[in-house]
Amino acid sequence: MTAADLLTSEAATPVAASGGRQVWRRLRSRPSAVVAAVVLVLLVVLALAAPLLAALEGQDANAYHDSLIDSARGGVPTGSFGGVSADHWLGVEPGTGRDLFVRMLYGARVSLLVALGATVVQLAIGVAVGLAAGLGNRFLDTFLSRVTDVMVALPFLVMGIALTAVVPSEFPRSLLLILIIGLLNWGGTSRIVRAQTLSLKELDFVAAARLGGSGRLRVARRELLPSLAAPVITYASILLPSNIVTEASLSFLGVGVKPPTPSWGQMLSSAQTWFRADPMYVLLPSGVLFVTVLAFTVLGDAVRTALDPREASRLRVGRSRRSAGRTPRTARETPSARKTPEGTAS
Amino acid sequence: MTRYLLKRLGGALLVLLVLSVVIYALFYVVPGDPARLACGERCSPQQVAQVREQLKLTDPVWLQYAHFIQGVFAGRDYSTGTATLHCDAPCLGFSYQTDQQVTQLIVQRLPATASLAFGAMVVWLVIGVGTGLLSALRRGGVTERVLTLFTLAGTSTPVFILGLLILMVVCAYLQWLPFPSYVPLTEDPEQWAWNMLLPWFTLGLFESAKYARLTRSSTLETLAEDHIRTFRAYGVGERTVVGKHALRGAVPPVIALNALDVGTVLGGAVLTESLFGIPGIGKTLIDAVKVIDLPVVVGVVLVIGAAVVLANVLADLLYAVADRRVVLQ
Amino acid sequence: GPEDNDAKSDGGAASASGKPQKGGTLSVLNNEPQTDFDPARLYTSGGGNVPSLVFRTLTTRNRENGAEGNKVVPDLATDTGRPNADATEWTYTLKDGLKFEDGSPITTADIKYGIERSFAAELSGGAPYLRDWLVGGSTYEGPYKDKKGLASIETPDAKTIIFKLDKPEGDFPFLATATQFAPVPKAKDTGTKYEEKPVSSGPYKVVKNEGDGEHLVLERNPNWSEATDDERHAYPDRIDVKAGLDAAVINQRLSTSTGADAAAITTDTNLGPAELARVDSDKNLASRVGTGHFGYTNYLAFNPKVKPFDNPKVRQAISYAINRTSVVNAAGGSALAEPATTFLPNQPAFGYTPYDPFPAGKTGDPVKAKEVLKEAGYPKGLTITLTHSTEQNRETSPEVATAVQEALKKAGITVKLEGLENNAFGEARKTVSKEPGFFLSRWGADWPSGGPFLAPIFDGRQIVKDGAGNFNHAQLNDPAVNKEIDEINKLTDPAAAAKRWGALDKKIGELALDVPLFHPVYKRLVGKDIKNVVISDWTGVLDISQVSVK
Amino acid sequence: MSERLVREDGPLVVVEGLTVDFTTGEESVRAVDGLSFSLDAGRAIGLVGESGSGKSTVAAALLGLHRGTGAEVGGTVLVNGTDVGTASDRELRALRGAVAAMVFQDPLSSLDPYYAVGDQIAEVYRVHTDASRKAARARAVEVLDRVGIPDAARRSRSRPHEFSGGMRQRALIAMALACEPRLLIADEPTTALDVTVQAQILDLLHDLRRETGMGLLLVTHDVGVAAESVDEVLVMRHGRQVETGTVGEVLGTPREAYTRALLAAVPRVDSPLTRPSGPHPARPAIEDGTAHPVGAHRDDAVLLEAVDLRREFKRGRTTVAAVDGVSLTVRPGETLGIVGESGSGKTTLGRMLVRLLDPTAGQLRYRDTDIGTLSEKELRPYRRELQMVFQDPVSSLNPRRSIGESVADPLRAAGVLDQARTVARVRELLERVGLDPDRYDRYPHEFSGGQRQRVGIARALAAEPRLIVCDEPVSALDVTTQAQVTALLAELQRELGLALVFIAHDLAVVRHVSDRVAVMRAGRIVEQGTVDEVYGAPSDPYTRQLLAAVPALDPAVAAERRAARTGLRKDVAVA
Ligand SMILES: Nc1ncnc2c1ncn2[C@@H]1O[C@H](COP(=O)(O)OP(=O)(O)OP(=O)(O)O)[C@@H](O)[C@H]1O
Ligand SMILES: Nc1ncnc2c1ncn2[C@@H]1O[C@H](COP(=O)(O)OP(=O)(O)OP(=O)(O)O)[C@@H](O)[C@H]1O
Ligand SMILES: [Mg+2]
Ligand SMILES: [Mg+2]
Repeated sequence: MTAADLLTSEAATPVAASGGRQVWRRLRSRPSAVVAAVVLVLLVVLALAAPLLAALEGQDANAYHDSLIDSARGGVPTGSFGGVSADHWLGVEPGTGRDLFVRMLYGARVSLLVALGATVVQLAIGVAVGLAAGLGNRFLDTFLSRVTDVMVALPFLVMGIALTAVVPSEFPRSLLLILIIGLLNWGGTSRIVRAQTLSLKELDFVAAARLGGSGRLRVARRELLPSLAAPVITYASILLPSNIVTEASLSFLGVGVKPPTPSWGQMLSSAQTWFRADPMYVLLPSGVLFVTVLAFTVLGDAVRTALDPREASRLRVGRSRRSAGRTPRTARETPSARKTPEGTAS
Repeated sequence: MTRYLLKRLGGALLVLLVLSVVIYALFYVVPGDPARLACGERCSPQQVAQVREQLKLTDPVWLQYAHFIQGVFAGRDYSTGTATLHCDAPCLGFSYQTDQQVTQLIVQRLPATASLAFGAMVVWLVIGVGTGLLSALRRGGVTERVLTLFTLAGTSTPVFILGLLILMVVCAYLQWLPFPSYVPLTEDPEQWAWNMLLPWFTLGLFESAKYARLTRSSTLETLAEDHIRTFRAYGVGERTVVGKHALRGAVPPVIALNALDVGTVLGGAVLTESLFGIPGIGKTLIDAVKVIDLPVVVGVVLVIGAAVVLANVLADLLYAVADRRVVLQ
Repeated sequence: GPEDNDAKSDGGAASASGKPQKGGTLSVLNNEPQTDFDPARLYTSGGGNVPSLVFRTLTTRNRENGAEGNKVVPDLATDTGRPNADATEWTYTLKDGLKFEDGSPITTADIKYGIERSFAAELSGGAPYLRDWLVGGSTYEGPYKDKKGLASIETPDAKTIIFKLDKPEGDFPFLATATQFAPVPKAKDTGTKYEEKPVSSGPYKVVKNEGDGEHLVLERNPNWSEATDDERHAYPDRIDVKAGLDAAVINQRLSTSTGADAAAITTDTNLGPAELARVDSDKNLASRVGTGHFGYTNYLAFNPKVKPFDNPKVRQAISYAINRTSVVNAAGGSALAEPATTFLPNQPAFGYTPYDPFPAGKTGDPVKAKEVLKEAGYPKGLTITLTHSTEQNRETSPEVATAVQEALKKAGITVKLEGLENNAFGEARKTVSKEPGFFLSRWGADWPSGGPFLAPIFDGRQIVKDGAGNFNHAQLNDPAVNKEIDEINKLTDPAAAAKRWGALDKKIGELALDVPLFHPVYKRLVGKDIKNVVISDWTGVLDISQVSVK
Repeated sequence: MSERLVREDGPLVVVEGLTVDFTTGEESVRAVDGLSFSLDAGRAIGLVGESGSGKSTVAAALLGLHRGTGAEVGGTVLVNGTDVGTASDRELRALRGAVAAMVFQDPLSSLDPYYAVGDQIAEVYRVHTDASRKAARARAVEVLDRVGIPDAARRSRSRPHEFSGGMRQRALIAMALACEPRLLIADEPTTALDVTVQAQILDLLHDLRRETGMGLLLVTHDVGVAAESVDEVLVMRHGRQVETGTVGEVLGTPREAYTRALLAAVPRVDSPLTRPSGPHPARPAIEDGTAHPVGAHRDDAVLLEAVDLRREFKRGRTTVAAVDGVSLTVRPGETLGIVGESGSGKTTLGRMLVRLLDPTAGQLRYRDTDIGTLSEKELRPYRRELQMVFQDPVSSLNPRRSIGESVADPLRAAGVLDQARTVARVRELLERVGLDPDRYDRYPHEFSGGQRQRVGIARALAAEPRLIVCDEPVSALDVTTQAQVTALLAELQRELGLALVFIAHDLAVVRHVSDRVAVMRAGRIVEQGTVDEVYGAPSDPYTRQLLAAVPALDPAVAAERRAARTGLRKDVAVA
């Protein structure tokens, strides 16, 4: 055995799963993440299977049941617990007697679609603008940062109201909501991405890619995007639930989805005054919303943790390996680009 | 530093200008006739024409906008019918509906919204940062879960439901507090505080989950840093380590988020304001939007925009103070 | 007014018992701020609440519960007006001893000036009647531009005032209740700023007006004399109006009724269905609820210029198919809405004559509807669009639209909903060129008489061709109808007029130009210390001038 | 401090059969495996071993720092009579700092960036004494002064980022000294520092031990550092003890093969030049000391020439010239070494040479073209011919892309080869740098530092360059790995006729690989010449100081050097 052999044998690292698989494995090992994922999948399945389940219950989302409500008392459902019965598993809607179970299911379709769609739009624009600002020259950066400022400063509800008035009513409402929330609310994402990009682009692997002959686009796509995944996913897990609540607020202001289409937000906003007369009517959408938000939050946290290699080695006493080298870089590091959740424009 | 500030303020001015153009353009195409809305439902066409003339709505848009800009920088004259008055330089025009000066209107309404926003900010900082710290400390424990659920429940309930619930429980059911009704700070500070308590909590609770999450993760991040290990290795108690060293490191991102939120809250507190009858600019804005009272809309949007931009500049400054390593440029 | 029935409800509730006494502070919790406190800018039917404590007018409404409250009575004037033979000239004489809050005497010149001001473009907002009725009214531009004044109002002396009209108007005494008839001293006029500190002629004066009517404080006007005012009681010493509150919160506060809220009322907020469900199960609360009616109809409007609504059979089929039960439920249930089959409100003062030309029963008659539809040439059913507002007002709102949609589905009519933002909806509905074929609409009385109810809707001469201001949605221009309207307007006896209005309503109803849906009912909650609750059918609003807190 | 128990009886530290297991997920790692040793007061022991051998884990175990982290600790650890394993939290806190203090590996991050240095020291001091705030501050100033921070009273109010690396390390030592501990545990106290600063710190530790009589546990992977500062050495590998004994024994006459290998891998400034991979055919004239060793045998062409190169950075309102008028030439097939301390502008210069940075002034000629001013687009044809290997193997590879993809990147960007050929070429390259081509799809974190550096080299080679700038390619690696990487570079150069610019702060390493050497200081080249000229007869005092600061393996020589250093420091201070 030569000295060199003796020395290299240490270098053999234990066989570990590759990046994606490892993330998956780490996720699976967290029971809370699994439960959250199951809940979300279940919600999506329920939403997709709405027509089936409606047929199973034998109800339709829009049929009125005047006989199930007490017209003299403001249309409160006659049965107990908001009119829960064998025919109406979750009771009926005050004022109309429409079946709540089916409406909840169909509502999930709209709410989840709007929230997901809006989040995708927000992220797509936010990432594109943030990347461009972070990678572009001084002028482009300043320009895009100012545009982001304008977006952040635009009062969102006002724009929502104005836009729904301007856009012709034939335009599909869910899509409009997605666009309103998505197109107006990407400022936060873009700030995070810009800040991250600014700090990432200083890293040597970006320089190496440039030396290898990669242009800016290629660098953005191949080197930066993968590294942005973690912060972006974390942010998405905050955005998603807040988009559901935003949809509810827009409904409350009368710019939600078109009736008779139900959505959780629209249900919540019409349930506003009912919590004493018909608590069930309020509890249903609130409860479902809460569970959804909780699930997204838990899952988002878990994904972020799983994506973050530091989190995995959180318990290490000293990060000896990292600091074994000389790291004389701190003086140049501008921490404003680090750790900022929404990023600060500098 | 001064140069930095000048640069940022210049940028802010530009942002506001763009903002006003966007709003002007958007509301110009919104259906509905401001003159008719100002005149009343059953005005005759001639009367509407008179009102339109009087509001100068017959001018082309660009000219209307030019007048607006002129008002901002040089002031404008206006007539009350019986007299001609002057509206001094930062003149944002007059409400189509009430003929009130927009600047005056905002000066009247801003304190209420500011009281709401800043009080709520204290609440969300205290609850959010407190919860975040506690859950970072008791990571994985029952306390953390309960706190997380609590703040998440706050976030996932829209303000209009959360506020109503709080009112029902605190004022109607338990009767711990009378129903709040806004009292200006200048009139009676004590009453002001009592009456703002519930609005603060409603809005604060709604926002606090975000802060809890942020504080928690950034505290955990700081706790994993090497210098924390140093103090532990020197026998410094855990409470000092977390309360002093970890918290200090967790503060800057909270500042950044806060700056963003102050702006959002100024413009987005509409629902809270109308629920609690707080005569603030959020509500004014929505009411103005409904009747296409363009000068009011633009004025309020500009003020909110200015607040957002200033909050961001302030946050950057604070950030630099909090973290001396940051160089402002 | 047309539909700004922000004010609505009728007597009945007597909460705290005992004789009303003077003193105390009355709190008013309102949703809408009193942004206009200028008598020139207040709309006829909306001007009767808080402003009527400050502005006295030539005539006023009788402050009594229910139908009695539909009568006109003298206020500043000695009587309700003396017409000439064909009711084209009305003369009033002022009572003695009338004073403004500063002690100066009220003269007819002040009343004339007050009316003239309302013609100024700066002070727009009032009802169109003065402009339409007074000679030269349509071209007069107000005292700021036109210093000569309006010649058709004559003030031969400080006590007498004469109005000259273009055509006979038997309803003039009703019009004279409007706040435009309140005196305004010319020397104190500050144009658009007058509303900040209007000069009081009534029992209270404005001592505080903050946030453009968000917070008002009224205190006794020492120069008002009870002797000259038979209508207003003015029991409380002080009235504190807080506005800008959420409707749900107002009702919650009134029902909890603690602290100052025990002596609180609201003049613009009704109980909603959810609150009603609770009140009903709480005896204590139920005794504090007053019920009000206000002449008001919510209806489905057709534009017969648009296919397929040009076909009367189609309109009839829809009339047969309508399910008024679910529509009423959508409007808040049977306690808050009464099914309507006539266009005129169900009160004698309007000339209400019950009829139902296309009986749909309680829940609609889809069989008959299908039959009629077949006759119309649509044996396989038909698809139409219903336009409504996205504002949640339970009148032209999505809930009502969906209820209509569901009912028509049973008759084979597929309804597509088109929800427009409120302004867009208003503009579309009231502009002849943009008018949709089928939409939700509503109309409320400016005063309890058939005239202001039917004329704006069915008088062909009131069609506004350009711009958004048309309420004759059916664009009916039938010479016979027009002539009958003119004839009835000549009558100065309300009872005689009412009868003829009823007959006219029935005749128009048979044309199926609209489908009356429901008349709203208003439930108003008061604080537990409130006494002497009076709600007239004129406005349906709790009469603030009658309540006491002691 | 009266209540503190001072046990004069028995050894200061007794470690008996220490084991530490870390559990991550399902896997468990035994980082320390049955280690035993003891340390008497006033003595010093060195813990030596390559990266990952468990040194820091042992150091942490002495203070009970594994408690509450999920690590399993077995065996017994007695520090000053306290059983660290069974002591209560309170007892442990009393032990930490007051009896045994630790100086951490990384001075840059071991201080709280938000508080003044003096306050942090005072805080620690007050935990263990009932001193007043003021007294604690005074104590902080005192110890800062003791470790040689100039103007200690004023500097104690500075925050860590206002300190240089060496000062921070001193501040940490000052913190450790504040409570007059009986035992000082120094975990690689000098790895992050320049040779000159390293020498100062080691001298300081030496003096302190002599004066206060405290025990020292020095953790290091640098055998030279250990040789200078300790009495006994314990060589660790894979958590186990390989060999132990006095410094003289272990370093002079190592018993174990591993120890011998470790020692053999250490490059030295004073040993005869033995190239790790044998003689260099492309540089036959290297030993004769002529000014242009290569020129005589190959075409005289200069591959890359820098004339008066300058680069400024804006810092707020002031501008700093990181590189200040540097002229140099690189010929095909030769290696130019650049040495200098941290911040002297080496990286900036290196990056300019490959045009990752634009020069502020001066000329950069590559094969007759002035590439210093070309735009990014015009630069395209030359890009691939000038490559770089980066200092930090962690940040130079994208953690989220497989190493094969990273290496393939230049090939794909060129777009000449199809997918199959690209993969084949990458496998070839991986094999060439000594990596298993089957690990194409693996991610960087699955590789050791040395292996990652090889990946970096493979990526540079993929572009088929004519010149590679190696920016401290081995500073992040332990000695043994260092040796492998330098050998690989030399071999590649020989085979492919590459020109190399080899940047390092380690004089020994540079001497080992270069034909010519340039010494940089504050952005300028202070001395330039062949290896023999610069190392044999340095003309610049700064160069002489650098050379004197290099730790010697022989303890006797080390003592000699220590004396010489004191004199030189004065010289340079004057210059
Ligand atoms: N918290 C931890 N969790 C899992 N493994 C750990 C942890 N801390 C250390 N290790 C592992 O234990 C082994 C010894 O690590 P240690 O930090 O003691 O090495 P070292 O000899 O100090 O190395 P270096 O010279 O790089 O500082 C390594 O394999 C390391 O990966
Ligand atoms: N991007 C930059 N912005 C501002 N200053 C910089 C920048 N890059 C380098 N500097 C400064 O230029 C000087 C030289 O830096 P450089 O990185 O070239 O030194 P070095 O010799 O490579 O040091 P080390 O051995 O620590 O890597 C330092 O003072 C550094 O702070
Ligand atoms: Mg270590
Ligand atoms: Mg460097």
